[in-house]
Order: sequence, then C-alpha cells, then structure tokens
Amino acid sequence: MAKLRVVHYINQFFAQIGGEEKADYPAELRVGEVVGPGMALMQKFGDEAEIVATVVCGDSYFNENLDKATADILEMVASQKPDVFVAGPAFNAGRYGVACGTIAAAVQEKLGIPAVTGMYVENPGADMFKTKVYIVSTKNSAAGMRDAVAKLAPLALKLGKGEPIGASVEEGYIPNGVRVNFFEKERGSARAVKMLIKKLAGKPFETEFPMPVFDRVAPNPAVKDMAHAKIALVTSGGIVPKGNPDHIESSSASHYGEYDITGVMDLTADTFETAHGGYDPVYANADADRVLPVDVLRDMEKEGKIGSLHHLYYATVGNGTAVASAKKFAAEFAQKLKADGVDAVILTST
Amino acid sequence: MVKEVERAGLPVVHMCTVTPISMTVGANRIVPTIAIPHPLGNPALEPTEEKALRRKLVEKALTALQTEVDGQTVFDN
Amino acid sequence: MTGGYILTNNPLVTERLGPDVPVEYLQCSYKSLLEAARDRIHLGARLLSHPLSGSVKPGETPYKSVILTKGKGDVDEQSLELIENAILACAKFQQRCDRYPPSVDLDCRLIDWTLLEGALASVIL
Amino acid sequence: MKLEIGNIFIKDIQFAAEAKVADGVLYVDKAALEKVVLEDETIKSVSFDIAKPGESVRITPVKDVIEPRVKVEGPGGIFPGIIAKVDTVGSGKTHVLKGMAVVTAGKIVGFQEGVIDMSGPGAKYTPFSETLNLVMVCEPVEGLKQHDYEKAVRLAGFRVAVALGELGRDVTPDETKVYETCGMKEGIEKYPNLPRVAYVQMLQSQGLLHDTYVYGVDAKKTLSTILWPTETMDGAIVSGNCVSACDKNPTYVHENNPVVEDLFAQHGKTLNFVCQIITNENVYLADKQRSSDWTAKMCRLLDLDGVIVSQEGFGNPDTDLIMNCKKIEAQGVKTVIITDEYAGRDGKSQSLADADPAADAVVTGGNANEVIVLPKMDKVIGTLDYVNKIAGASAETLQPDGSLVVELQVITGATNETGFIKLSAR
Repeated sequence: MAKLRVVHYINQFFAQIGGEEKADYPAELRVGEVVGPGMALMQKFGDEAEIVATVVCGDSYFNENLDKATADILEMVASQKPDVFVAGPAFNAGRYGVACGTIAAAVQEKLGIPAVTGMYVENPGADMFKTKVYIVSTKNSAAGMRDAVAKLAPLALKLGKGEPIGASVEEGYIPNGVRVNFFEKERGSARAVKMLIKKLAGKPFETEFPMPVFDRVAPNPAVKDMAHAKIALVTSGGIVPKGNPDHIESSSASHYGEYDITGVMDLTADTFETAHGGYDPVYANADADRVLPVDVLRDMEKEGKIGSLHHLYYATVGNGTAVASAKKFAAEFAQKLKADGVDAVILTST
Repeated sequence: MVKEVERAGLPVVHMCTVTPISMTVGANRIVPTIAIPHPLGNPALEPTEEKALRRKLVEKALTALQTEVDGQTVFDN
Repeated sequence: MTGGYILTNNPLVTERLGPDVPVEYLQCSYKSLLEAARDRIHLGARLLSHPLSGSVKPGETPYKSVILTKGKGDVDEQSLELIENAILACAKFQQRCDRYPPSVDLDCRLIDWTLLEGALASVIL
Repeated sequence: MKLEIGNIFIKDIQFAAEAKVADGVLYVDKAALEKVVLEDETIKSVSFDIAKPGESVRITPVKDVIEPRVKVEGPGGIFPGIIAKVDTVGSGKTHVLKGMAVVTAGKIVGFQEGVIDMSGPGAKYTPFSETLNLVMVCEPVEGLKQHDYEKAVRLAGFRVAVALGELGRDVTPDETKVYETCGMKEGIEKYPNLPRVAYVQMLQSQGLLHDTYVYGVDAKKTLSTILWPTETMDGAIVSGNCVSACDKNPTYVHENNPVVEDLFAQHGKTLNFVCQIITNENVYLADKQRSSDWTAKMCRLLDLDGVIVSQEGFGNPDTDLIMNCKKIEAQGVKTVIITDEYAGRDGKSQSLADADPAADAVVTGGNANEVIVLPKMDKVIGTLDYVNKIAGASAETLQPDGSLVVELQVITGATNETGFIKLSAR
C-alpha cells in the first residue's frame, strides 16, 4: 500500500527561524521538506505515511492576516493533495494554538481532508476548536514533544485511513462533546470503588461523565445616561416576522434571526409571531409584544426615557436550560451590537 | 446567551419567568416576568392594563440596567 | 385526588378509571402529550408523576399518561425541568411505534396503564 | 454476618435421563424440569434448549437470567419470600453452579427487547454470552393476561434455578469464598481508621415488566431500607423487569452484584463496607422525594463517609439518581454514581435526563444509543418477532443479508448500571 501523504503545519519557532521577533514570517510552503517536529512524526509514521510538505507560518502573521493566511495556506495544502493534515503540536503557545486550530478546522471543512492538531488543554485554541477537529492533549511545553507525537502520529494515521476513531481516553484527544463507547480494562463497579477511595482520600479523580459546567461573567457597569442610551432587544422567545422568513427552527437553537424594526411601533398578530416550539404559542402569536416589548420601548423612546431603540433585534429559540449551542451565535451577534454602538441590552426569555 | 452579551462588554438585563434558570445561565441583572408563554403580558387583562403592566416591567429592566451590581441580582420589587 | 388529574393519550386509561378520577384525554402523539403537559406547567400546574415514567423509550410507545395538579400561578421549577428534559429526550430515539401491529399497540396501552397505576397507588385520594 | 460461597464450576450442560452434577458437567433431566415448570397451571408448555459460548445462537426476547444456587447451611433458602420461606438469608453456606445460567425467554408484550448473542460482535456486549445457558421458553394457556404471564414465567425461572441448584447441594465446591461484615459498633472498633462505606442500590419499581422484588415484596411499595450485603447473594432481590434490556438488572446481577463484590474486595483494607441500602425508583414524584430523603437520612444516621450509588433503567431514574446523589452529598457523605447514557446515535445529545454539579464522580456504562450490526445467527431461541418485524421493519434496520442494525439498548446487560460490564464512554 502506498504511504499516506501528510502535510504538516508549524510556526516560525518550531521551524527554527526565530522567536517572537520573527513571528511576522509569512506563510511558506516547503515541498519535500520535513522540519522540526516533523522529524519525530516521520519516525512514528514508519512506512505508513510520509510528510510530503511542510507549511511554515509566523504566529503573528497568521493571526493578524487571518483571512489571507488561511486562504493562502489552504491553497498550499490543496496543492499537495494530502490524505491527512497535521498542525503543531502547539503546547501552551496561545497564538500558535489558535493558528493550528483555525487552519486544521479550515482544511477539514473547506478541503474535506481530515486534520488533527495537538495542544495543552488550557491553550485558548483548545476550547475554541475541540469540537471542530481532533486535538491531541499535550503537556504545557515542548518538553512534552515525545508524548505529544506518540499520540498525534497514530491518530493522524487513523484519520488518514478513514478508520473509526475511538473514545477520547483511548486516542488521547481532548474530549469534544461526542460520547464514544469503548471497553475499559476493569468493570464499572471496580472503577467506582477506586474512584470512591480516591475521593474519600481527597486525591484527584476523573469522572467519566463531566456534568455540564456553568461559568460566570462579571457584570458590566451600569448605564449612566439612559436618556441618551441606545437600547437593543434580544429574545430567546423566537419572535420573528410573520411567516418566519429565516426558517428559524422551533426547537434547535442552531441559528438566529436578525430583524429590522425601523418604523415598527407595535407588534401585531398580522406582523409578528413566534417560531419557538417550547411553549404554547397562542399568547405570543396574538401579541408578540408579550415577549418582545417593542410597543413600550417605542413609547419610552418618544418620551425621551431612553435615547433610542436599536433598529435591529435578534431572536433565537431555546428554553432556558439548553444553552450550549446558543453560545456561539450569541457571541457573534453580541459583537454586532457592540459595533452598532448599542449601550445596553434587554434580553427576554420565555 | 445572556453571558455572551455580557462578555462582549454590554450591560444586559435578563427578563425571565423562572429566575433560578436565569441564575443558572449566568445572568447578572434579572427581572422576573409574568409567565412563560407571555413573560411581558397577561392575556387576562384589558389591553391597556396589559400594556401598563408591560411598561412597569420594562421600567424595572431599565432601572436594573442603571444599577451597579456586584454579582447576580434579582430585581423583584 | 387532591386537586390533581391525569392527562393521557391512552384510551385504556379512560376505560380503566372510574368516573371519580379526573382524566383528560387528548388524541395526540407521545410528544404532543408531553408538550400539552408542558404548556400547563408553564401556567402553574405541577407534575405529580415523572413524565418519563417507565423504561419504554419515547418512539417505542405512542402512549403517555402524566398526573398534574390543577394549580395556576408560579411555575414549579422542578416540574419545568422534568418536562423539558423529557421533551428533549424524545429527539434521541428512533420512531418505531408507528409500525406496530394492533396487538402490540394494545400492549403499549397496557404498559402505560400499569405505570400510571403504580403512581396512582401513591396518590392520596 | 458471614456467608461462605462455594462455587462449583460448570463446564458443560447436557440433557440426560438423570439429573446431576458430575465432574463439572450439569446433566439436565428435561422431563423433570418440565414438571417443575408446569406446576403452574397458567403455563401450557415449556421448551428447553442449551446455548453455549461461541455458538451461532441468538436468544430473544430475554426476560430474566438466573444463577442456580442452593443454601447448604444456615437459615432460609434461595429466593426468600418467593420460593423459600421469608427467613433472613445471607449467612451460613451457599453453593453456586458457576459458569451457567437459566435464561427465561419469550414474548410477554409485543415490543420486548432483550438479545443475547452467543457469538459474533453482539456477544462481547452481553455478559451472558460467556455463560452456558439453559434457555426456557414458556407458552401461556390461552387468554392469559400479560400480568399473570409475566408472573408465571418469572416464578417458573426461579423454580427451575432452585431445582438445578439443589443438584449442587452435595457436590464439593471447586472454590470457596468467604464474605463477612459486622455490626456498627464492632465495625468502628475493628476498623477505626477506615472510611465507612455503603452501597446504595436503586431498584426499578414502576409497573408491569418494570418491577423488582425484595423478599417477595414489590419494591415500589417499600421505603428505603438496609441489607447485609450478603443477603443479595442468596437471592433476596429478584428481577421482575426486562424493558430496556441493556440497563436492567436480571436476577443473576442481583445474585452476583458487582458493587457488593468489589466493595468486599476492599473491605478491611481500604474501607469498611458497612451495609447495602436499597431504595426504589417510583413513577410518583413524591415517592422519589421520600425515598431519596430516606436514603440520605440513613447515610447520615449510619455515619457513612462514602457511598456508591447504582441506577437501574432509562429516563426517570436519572431523577432519582441525581436526587440521591445531591441529598447524600449534602449530608457530607461522598458519592460515586454509576449510570449509563442515552447520548443519541451520534453521541452528541445530552446523556442524562437530569444533572447536578454535586455529581462530580460518575462511572458510565456507555451510550445505549450507539449502533451495532448483529449478523444473522444460525439458530434463534425464542422469537425474532420483535427484533425482526418491529425493530427491524425498516430497510435501514433489517439488512438484505439478514443482519440487524440495532442500538445497544436491545442487548441484555450491555450498559448495565451496577458496573457489571467493562463498556464505558467518554
């Protein structure tokens, strides 16, 4: 069988071009070259795969020229027709980690070529990309190269061959939210007893199913001058223009709607409705102001109680508890609100 | 969702019927509302009364936005 | 039953229960029954029985019976969480019961009834 | 309380004219067992079959799996309150026919699952592909109601297991194990520095095909209570349930409860195994609250340091599990919980119907929605009615070559929540 073709991505540091001072090094394709950590990977690949090209790019260059760098590198990678793409490992280097995650995800999504990277679990790139590409969990510095490569190479081979990927503990990748079965060495009861003994002794133990975690964000300062503030409305109550033009799904919070309410003084049964499948829609369909209080805010705008009501509002569906998927697009429209000069947000939920 | 808005640097008030859920999702300024299918209304009321009720709730929300808070705060008066 | 009633889409339940037990029968799907219960919980009803009663998975049976209070008013958080999680759970299972022959359909009614019967044994009348 | 378990290793099962255990072979007298089964007038007929590990055999729908045992010394008998009198068991000496099981199979309701494959890819997911199985399929008399049929089959299985166990009464065991725990005060004196640990077992208790019996009492009519951990080894707890085959405990699992065994393995070494607490999983929410309150109360009253909580079944028991965990932790008692997951076919859905940050130590038996292909078997014991015609009615499920694409949830014991198996998920 022919060897799998691998393209490897590394930054300026691991290409031994230089440190921070060379971080603006533009993306470069080195066909036929195996550079830095690529050597260790090659060794692990044995005769099953070979690195046919290495892409080198400075961390600052990548992050500051995100779109161009991504596009350029995608072209470079595509030109080599690899079976699998490997980025990093990035260990605890933040910008390198983000670059590895970005480009690995892009290769997988845009080129349809399986990709894998590696980084320390606290690298910001890990949280950003763990659900998009397999990220091998590494130590926090390059001293952990051997260990990282020992996990990265076999996973790359499996991905390249299209073999099924096992559970995170088996393959060594950072848990990506997809539950995968596998056989443990000990039965569950024995594992439970061991876990309990550790827990009783105050020693660290690892749960096999982490409960959903809720982080906190500190409150922002209060609005000082409400009479001149621009207020925006956001709702998870699924209020949409009649007919649901964006086809917001009733139950899965997979996307959001952005709607212009310029000149809209009151939401009526003829103009707005709810797309939310999580509650009895009768009341909101009869008068959507019951969920999204446009009428009252227009009055207040006229009275000068608030500066203005932002002309766009954002709507999603999702009941209070199912928040995970809402996170990504909420971050997206929050940026838009910010860019539009909004001062504060009223978010209504059902 | 409310957290992402807050994270972006915008003060946000969460108007929500079941305040414990609002606490769970990490809202900092919380205004309790009427009922799940009609948080800012009450179909049992006359339209003018209903709008007055909604106005009161939105005023409460604006007050919340103008109040400095330390951590999660429910504005229920 | 102290202020409670049974919401069901199982014809066997109405058949088996005497006139002194309040039952509301809805002709609808398993999921719609849960949604109907949810809408009532949103308006202040409380769940007295677990909406995912039994081990017959959503999709494996068309029938569901839940016991609710008639109460109006504040939303009971626990009931809300239970019903919403139950509705979410429906999405995880394949729909099979629409392929059942009539005899199996009757079995489904029976199992739902016995689960309800088990709960009713605990209700103080 | 001290129980000696004498294991008689069974290496083969054969039908023969004379019933006996000799040189590790169980000789089964079909006619005699038939009589034992037909004592119950509601059973019209019974057929026996033997399924051995490695054979191309599929058993379905499985109702219960039972290990034959016999009480050789000490008070009471196997399956107290059901077959034997209601005397407290768990002391003295018990002989076990190890390596085999009585499997009751047959359709009670039309949508029953429960598959045991003796070979092929499905075999590694069920612990009962490794036992020599004497399978009995009972036919009811005409017009028998499902409730009565369930009861008849359940009890017939126990009678057969007891009859077979009796054959081991005078056989010298190949292996003897001693299990002993002591009273409260004695335990504290004996193991002053060891953490006090108990096992909280949640029992399925909801209705037809969803019930468990403790000393003959329907578990849904019980309050949480305490057992010596050896009681269950003598059949104090038996199964009356089989819907959701992957995560229900057949009687075999109660007799060989793995948490009990593995806590015994550490007893006196790293922990002091105080007792077993049993609690139920009722449909009525006030019952759930009461039972979990009582469980937590007992944990405190017994001055426990830690417990392992095991679950049984799908869906609403998640609520009992989290209630138990939360309330026990609130008493300052550390918990590890054992559950399984329904994360959808793609593994991306929310695994449990309930969750709480207090549940920070979880052992999982795997995702029951995961899909597996079961190839066609040469022989089927029981009926493929359900698996083929209903679960397999869509083209997607029943493949042209006769293989079945099913979820793990149809396989008996696949994601068992007492930790009986090695399957897990991350």
